[in-house]
Amino acid sequence: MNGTELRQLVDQALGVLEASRDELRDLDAAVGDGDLGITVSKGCAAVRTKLAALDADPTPGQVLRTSGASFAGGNPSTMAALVGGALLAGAKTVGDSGELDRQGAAAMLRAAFDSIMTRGKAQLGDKTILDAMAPTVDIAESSDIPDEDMLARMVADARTAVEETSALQSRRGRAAWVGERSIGHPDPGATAYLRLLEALFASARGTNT
Amino acid sequence: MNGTELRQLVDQALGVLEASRDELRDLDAAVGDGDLGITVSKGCAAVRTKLAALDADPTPGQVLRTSGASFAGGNPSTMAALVGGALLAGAKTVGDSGELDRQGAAAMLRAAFDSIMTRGKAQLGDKTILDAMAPTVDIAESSDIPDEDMLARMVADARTAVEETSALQSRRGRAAWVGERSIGHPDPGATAYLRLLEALFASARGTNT
Amino acid sequence: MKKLINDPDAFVDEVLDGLLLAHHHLLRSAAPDNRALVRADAPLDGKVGIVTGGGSGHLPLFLGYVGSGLCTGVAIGNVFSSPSAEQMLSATQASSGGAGVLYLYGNYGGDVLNFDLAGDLADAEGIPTRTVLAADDVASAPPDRAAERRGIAGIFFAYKCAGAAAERGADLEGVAEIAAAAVANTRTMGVGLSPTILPAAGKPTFELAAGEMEIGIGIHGEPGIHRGALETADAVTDRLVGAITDDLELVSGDRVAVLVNGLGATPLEELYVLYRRAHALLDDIGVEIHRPYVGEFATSLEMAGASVSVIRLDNELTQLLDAPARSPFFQQ
Amino acid sequence: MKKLINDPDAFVDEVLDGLLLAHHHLLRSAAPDNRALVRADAPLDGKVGIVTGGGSGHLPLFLGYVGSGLCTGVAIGNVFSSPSAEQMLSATQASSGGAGVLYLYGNYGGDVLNFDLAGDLADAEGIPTRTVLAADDVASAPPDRAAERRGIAGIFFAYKCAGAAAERGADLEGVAEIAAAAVANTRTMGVGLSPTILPAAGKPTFELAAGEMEIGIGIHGEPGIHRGALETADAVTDRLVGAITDDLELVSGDRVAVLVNGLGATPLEELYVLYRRAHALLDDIGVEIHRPYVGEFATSLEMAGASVSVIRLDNELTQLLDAPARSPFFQQ
Ligand SMILES: Nc1ncnc2c1ncn2[C@@H]1O[C@H](COP(=O)(O)OP(=O)(O)O)[C@@H](O)[C@H]1O
Ligand SMILES: Nc1ncnc2c1ncn2[C@@H]1O[C@H](COP(=O)(O)OP(=O)(O)O)[C@@H](O)[C@H]1O
Ligand SMILES: [Mg+2]
Ligand SMILES: [Mg+2]
Ligand SMILES: [Mg+2]
Ligand SMILES: [Mg+2]
Repeated sequence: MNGTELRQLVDQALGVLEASRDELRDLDAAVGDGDLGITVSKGCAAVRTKLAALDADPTPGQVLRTSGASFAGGNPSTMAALVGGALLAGAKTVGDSGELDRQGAAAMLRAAFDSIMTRGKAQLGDKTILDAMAPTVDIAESSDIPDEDMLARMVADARTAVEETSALQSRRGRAAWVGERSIGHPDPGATAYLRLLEALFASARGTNT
Repeated sequence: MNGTELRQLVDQALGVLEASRDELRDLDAAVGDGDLGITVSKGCAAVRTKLAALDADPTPGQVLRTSGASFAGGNPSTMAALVGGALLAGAKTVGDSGELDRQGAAAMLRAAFDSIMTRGKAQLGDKTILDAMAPTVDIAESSDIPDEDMLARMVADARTAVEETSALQSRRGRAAWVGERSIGHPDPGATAYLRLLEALFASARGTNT
Repeated sequence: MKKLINDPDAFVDEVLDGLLLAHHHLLRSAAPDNRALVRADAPLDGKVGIVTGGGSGHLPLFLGYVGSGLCTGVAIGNVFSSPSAEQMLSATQASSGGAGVLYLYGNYGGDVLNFDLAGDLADAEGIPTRTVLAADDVASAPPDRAAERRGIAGIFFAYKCAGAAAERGADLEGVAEIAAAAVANTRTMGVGLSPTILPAAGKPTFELAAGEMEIGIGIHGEPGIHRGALETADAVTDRLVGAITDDLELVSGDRVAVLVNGLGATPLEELYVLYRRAHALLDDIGVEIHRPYVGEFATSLEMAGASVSVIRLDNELTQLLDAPARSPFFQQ
Repeated sequence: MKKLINDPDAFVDEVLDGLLLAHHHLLRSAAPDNRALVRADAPLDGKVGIVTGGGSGHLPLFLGYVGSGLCTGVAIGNVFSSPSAEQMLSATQASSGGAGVLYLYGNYGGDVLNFDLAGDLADAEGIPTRTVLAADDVASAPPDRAAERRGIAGIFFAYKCAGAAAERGADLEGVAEIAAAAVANTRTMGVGLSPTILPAAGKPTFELAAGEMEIGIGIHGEPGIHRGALETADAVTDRLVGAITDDLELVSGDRVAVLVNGLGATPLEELYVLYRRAHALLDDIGVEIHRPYVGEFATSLEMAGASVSVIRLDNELTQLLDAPARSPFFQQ
């Protein structure tokens, strides 16, 4: 996939993701402060505006860098800073290459995951976006899974992982203050990641057919 | 009636009047600030406390003076200041005499009425307590009406007068600010005066039988 | 009733207890029931005293304006009720430095009747008094009956100017003239978005449906001149400032001070949204804003809403407004 | 939604417009989007800068504490959201007088992540930074996880002391140490009686039934440690002060300052009822109240409720707390 294709895919997917605004607001309101809906909708809008302003034929790295920087500033928050930083870290692994292949995508996702883990000082099981990301990084890296199945498998495993966060107690961010009352609610950040994957999947399928 | 009898009558009547608190609050809330209920209940309580603390065998003038001073301070407000001042003015006409007769009562009521008119700068028809008082002063002064009918006639005419205030627009006090919206509501101060007369009537009847 | 109180009947007394514990360096009680307070250094020998007063529930009004360069003393009533003449007399006595006392308060029937009585009592004790009533609420009566208007947040300007005049040694006539000039040049109009609940009554003093506003509301919830659907902050500010500039007949070249006041529950943030628009409107007609004040200056317990006040300034009022002042609630 | 606003999405920008129009003598913008402000005389040559920041909706927090003897600059986020690292960097650059910059703000994930990033960017420009986080909310984590606690109204004391230290010329380490000492000796606990409504979301951030209170609530409506029927002001104060004195391990002879803070809709009168009780409780255990502060210092839009903060003072913190300070929102 070249940079122009990536830009188009991201643009379409974020257009779909914006529809999750109210759901994410409500999930975040249940255990946090309810701003995740705004973070996602403003972040998506900021990314789409900046991507549209890029020169023709951007590199995949440029698309990711631009996405990260603009998502971080759209509606600054925990999620915005973590995801923005993660995209910047991912962009670094991609470098200046003109194509993003499966291996490149996997390396990028791993770097993004590591960036969130490092900066957020979180562990798996702390009930964060990391719990939804972890299985999907493994899928991207697994050579057993064919390229054309990758996104579908990621969506499926992320969905299971999000469901499993319901049983966990939040140990990071605002939701940690809710303590035991966080149990029974899925993690909003993990859900946001799932919705992003679903949007990418739908857009990729739409683009390919 | 001597001072002890007057004290007992006032004490009993104010006990009855206290039950009008919520009605007066609601009436005052409709066109003013809703504090008339408190003014009457606190004022009555203050008067009763101070009357009870008077020496044995007070003069009627002492009873009225004490009532005026303590009603004015109970819950200071327009009504408290006007009625308190009116009772003090009335007490002056009674002087040191040991008995309050029909003529004395009439003079006292006239002085009270004049005091409110002067200090409140109000005219008849301005929709105030004066509208309910005016016919009752006339009754007290009319030698055609026998003593034993006086209170009953005062209650009847005050009731009619209060009903008639509904059609008027308030021109004094807080209710004047409501302008035309005051039309349709009876005047709270006039109603308070009616309830006082009713309480005096009931108490006097109770005392006499 | 979402109130942090104990016995509603003890409410005002407990407020005063807390206040005297917190601010004993600046305020002292001048009556056994604490219903009269004066600045700690009162009386000021040879200077005119200024006594104000009114019902509770409006903090920082009224007692918050007792301090240097402001009022000398205050009489404190129950929530939304006048203090008694006796309490006013106590404040008067403790504020009298031998040069007379100005009664400066808002135009409410109960307060007027009681202050008049207090003035009679003070006179009998050889303390001369003058009275100036704040009557700045444009919405409460038309211009031809301006003397009947209620006093609301704009009284702050009269306190500030008269207080500065007294502090610099003006005599009773002089201080009264300044207060009267401030009042004559001040207009206020407010908007209410929710009612007030009296601690003792436990019920809202009036009804306002969700999504409704009352333009011209008084600080006890007195009805205004227009009730309708809530509008944008800009549209509301246009109404308030429009009524004020019309009534004051402000023209290009005039110099003013502006006060955007919160009624209680409205966040400070929103007051700045109003100030932004008020500033633009005055700027548009060529009026110079000498000083802005934004915050809570005269509240109505937990009422949501705001008011805008404007005072037209001549050179003397400007100087007096700029003078230093200090109370536990206001400092400049 | 009883709010005096225009377009919810323009809310914070309009607030800042109004603020800069009103207070241009004291504050100036340090970014094209006005999301970084500094005191008008910044940077102060050779002095440590103090930069704070956080979400909007808490006025006078955070920008209200930018002024002499207080912070140098602030980065301003949307309502209840962190500012961006870029905005923080702008505030940092405009606050840097060559002696380094202290980041002093409340412990919230989004703010920490963004300030850390801003610190990296500042470092790359040769501006050394240190970070001290306010974490005074006793209710937000037990003592063994005290570093995870939220920062709420008690941050005022850290601003006041660190600001005075910077003003008198302490170096970056010194200012950071003072800020850390203030934080280490400060505890706060709050009570909420009604929720907050975000202008952009238009819905309450949490539900609280009529007649219920939440003890230990955060200033974004984060849940506390006890939800139940509303109690008297004295009973509520007992809970708040009790938790604070326990956690601070206050003993007879200690000297403290106390801050009773309104969360937005609660009348100032009620805050004095709380202060009265807090004063009595501290008095009872022999703790000396050096200075009381009562008012709105850190709000949560129109939330009804209050908080109590206590700082234990040694001689140095006492001196710094007593030093003069001035911003458009705080003066001493
Ligand atoms: N320290 C952390 N490390 C990793 N993820 C975190 C951390 N803190 C919060 N998150 C994720 O961020 C989500 C909340 O994001 P957001 O609403 O932006 O937070 P806030 O409102 O506190 O700024 C959580 O659901 C969680 O998935
Ligand atoms: N100037 C006046 N002269 C005579 N009566 C008045 C005057 N102003 C008000 N009143 C009477 O007082 C009543 C209201 O009393 P009150 O509730 O104590 O007033 P407030 O709450 O304004 O102090 C009115 O219903 C009217 O009867
Ligand atoms: Mg959130
Ligand atoms: Mg009334
Ligand atoms: Mg308030
Ligand atoms: Mg407020």
